[in-house]
Amino acid sequence: MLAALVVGGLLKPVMALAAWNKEAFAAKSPGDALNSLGASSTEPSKGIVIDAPQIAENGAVVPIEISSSIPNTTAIAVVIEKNPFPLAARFDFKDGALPFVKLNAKMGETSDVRVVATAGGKHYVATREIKVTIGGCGG
Amino acid sequence: MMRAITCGAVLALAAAPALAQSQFEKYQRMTAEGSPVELFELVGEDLWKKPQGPNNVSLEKCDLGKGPGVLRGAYAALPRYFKDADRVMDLETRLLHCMTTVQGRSPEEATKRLFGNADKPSEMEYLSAYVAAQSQGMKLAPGSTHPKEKESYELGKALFFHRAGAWDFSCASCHGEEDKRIRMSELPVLSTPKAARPVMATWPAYRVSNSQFKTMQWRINDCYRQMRMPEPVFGSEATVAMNMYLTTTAKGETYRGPGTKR
Amino acid sequence: MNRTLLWMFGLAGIAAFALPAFGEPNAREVTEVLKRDFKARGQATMDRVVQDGLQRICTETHDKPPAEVAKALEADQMKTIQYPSGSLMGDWKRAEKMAQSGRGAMWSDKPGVAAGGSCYNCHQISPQETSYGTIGPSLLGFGKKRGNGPDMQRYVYGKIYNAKAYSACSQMPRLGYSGTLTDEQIKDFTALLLDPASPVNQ
Amino acid sequence: MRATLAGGNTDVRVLMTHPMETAQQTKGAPYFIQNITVKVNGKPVIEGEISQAISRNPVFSFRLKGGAKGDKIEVSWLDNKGETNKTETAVA
Repeated sequence: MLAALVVGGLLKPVMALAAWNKEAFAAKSPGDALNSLGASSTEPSKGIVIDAPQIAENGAVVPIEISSSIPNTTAIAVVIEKNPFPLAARFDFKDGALPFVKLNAKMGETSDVRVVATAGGKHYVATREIKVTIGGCGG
Repeated sequence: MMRAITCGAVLALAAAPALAQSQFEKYQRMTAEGSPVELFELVGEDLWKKPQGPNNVSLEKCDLGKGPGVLRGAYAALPRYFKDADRVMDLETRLLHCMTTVQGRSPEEATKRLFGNADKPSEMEYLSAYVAAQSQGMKLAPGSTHPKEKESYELGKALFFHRAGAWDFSCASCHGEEDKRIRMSELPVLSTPKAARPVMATWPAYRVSNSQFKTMQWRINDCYRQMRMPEPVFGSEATVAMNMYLTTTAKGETYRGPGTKR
Repeated sequence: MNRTLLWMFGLAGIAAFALPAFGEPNAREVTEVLKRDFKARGQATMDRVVQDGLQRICTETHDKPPAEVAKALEADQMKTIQYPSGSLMGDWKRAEKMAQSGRGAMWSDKPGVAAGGSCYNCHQISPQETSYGTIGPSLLGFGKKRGNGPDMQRYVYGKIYNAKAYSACSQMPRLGYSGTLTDEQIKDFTALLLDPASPVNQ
Repeated sequence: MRATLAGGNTDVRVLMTHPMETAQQTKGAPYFIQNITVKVNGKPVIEGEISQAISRNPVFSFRLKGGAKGDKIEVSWLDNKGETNKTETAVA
């Protein structure tokens, strides 16, 4: 549909990209954010792996690597519970991509990081706590 | 220090110190893997090759010690004595020299913006990233034979232990004893090869705490700021001597920068 | 400060201490380099590169002056401590906040704005702050262990005012003597360590 | 951007230059990338939506199934002011 509009010149290619779930990203609680994503009910899964340091020396850059081994995972959402706007990112993985992403996130304070994976219309969840500390002056 | 305090948050850290340390190492490793340091190298390459100044020539005519335009291994052999300037220079000092001599730029113009910020890194920062990267895999071997090189090393060493300023600090106040930290950051004892080697092998560096690429001249400058001292002049003999002392202490280490720091 | 005394020790010191390897410039030569290669910026003025006698002796002995020199330096520094009249115990709550701040006396700090104590950079203090440095000793339970009588109050106030009066080449800044902290602030820090209600003593 | 074959898959690492400013930093007008698209030989394989909680100068790693030397990888992004950017590389 969108492709057709682009071809027809009704939308610039740029606009076709612009799906951004404003409601979910503006949500101020993890629950509201997940509701807006249609993922209000989730089931814990060991198939989601969150790799991150337990302690981050700086909250401005917290590396988080996420992968899902749940068959047919089509989406991954990253929720940083204590952030003012908890939803940090979500990704749709189409045919040709593996459900894997590594990113750097900002964390205002020590918090649980909740990852929700979508597979076969169901939502699975895993969490991991990351502590944020204060570093010194050097480097 | 202040910046870390304003952007850092707090902390129900019941972790044992050993665990904390292994997790900090993991943090360092993961941030290094996700570092944008290559972006700085790429822009630096463009600037290196860009004709500039009244002479409208690029820095490819600049001799960093291995001959005009030769970059491979040049950074790892600095600081060193340069006959044309009759003094010891580190990378940034030499680049500045080339901007004024080779490119014909005025010292005022070339030194106008030596330290950049997160929104706009400086030319010097980009160039340092690019030039330093061309020494990856080479052993640090600063000049050590010319009398002025020896003199520079001795001055740097004396500066390291020299106490002055409003708070009576020397470099050794923070970097003089094993197993100490400021807040949660480990402090390397930079007068020992063991500690100096990994540090000097990874500067210049991208600082994730403020998303900025930082040169060694900046590192020295900012230490003196926090030592409550007046400001060292960029490229002055004192700053080059400090760099010479630290690099000589780290000599033999394989260069693997530009690095990524907390 | 008794500069004459310090200069005398300084001069005697240079001759007596096993010192620098051939070629290493002495403290006075380094000071000349600093005068040439540094420039004033903001409140960090050039008088700061001029060492006082204590800084010079600590530099030339790598912070290990002979015992009798250390004793004389400490006695000399002790004379700089100015105790305010009245109680030395201020408000620990204000101090806890100031202990967190690393600001003050840098060229990047606005002159006239109250400095912090930089305390957590080097010391463990309140148990709930776990991002603390270790250059100085832990101060957890300080008052509980040592009591908070008048002598202890004088000691803590004095130590913060001028740490060198108790240990000549201590790495702790002379926070009162250097003009970094006000009397009121030092009183607050004294309470942080000694007040029974302070988190330090819980 | 780098795209390399590893263990039968293609690892993609992409760097973007962007301040990624939060509402707090800008006192109300956040400035950040919102959308990311990864394409292989012109076909979209990953669509991402991100927030101001992603760090400045974002770096992402993705993993694509299979792949062959020379495959064309394109990553494009769009920020909340409507500015776009893209980068391309061939799998090495």
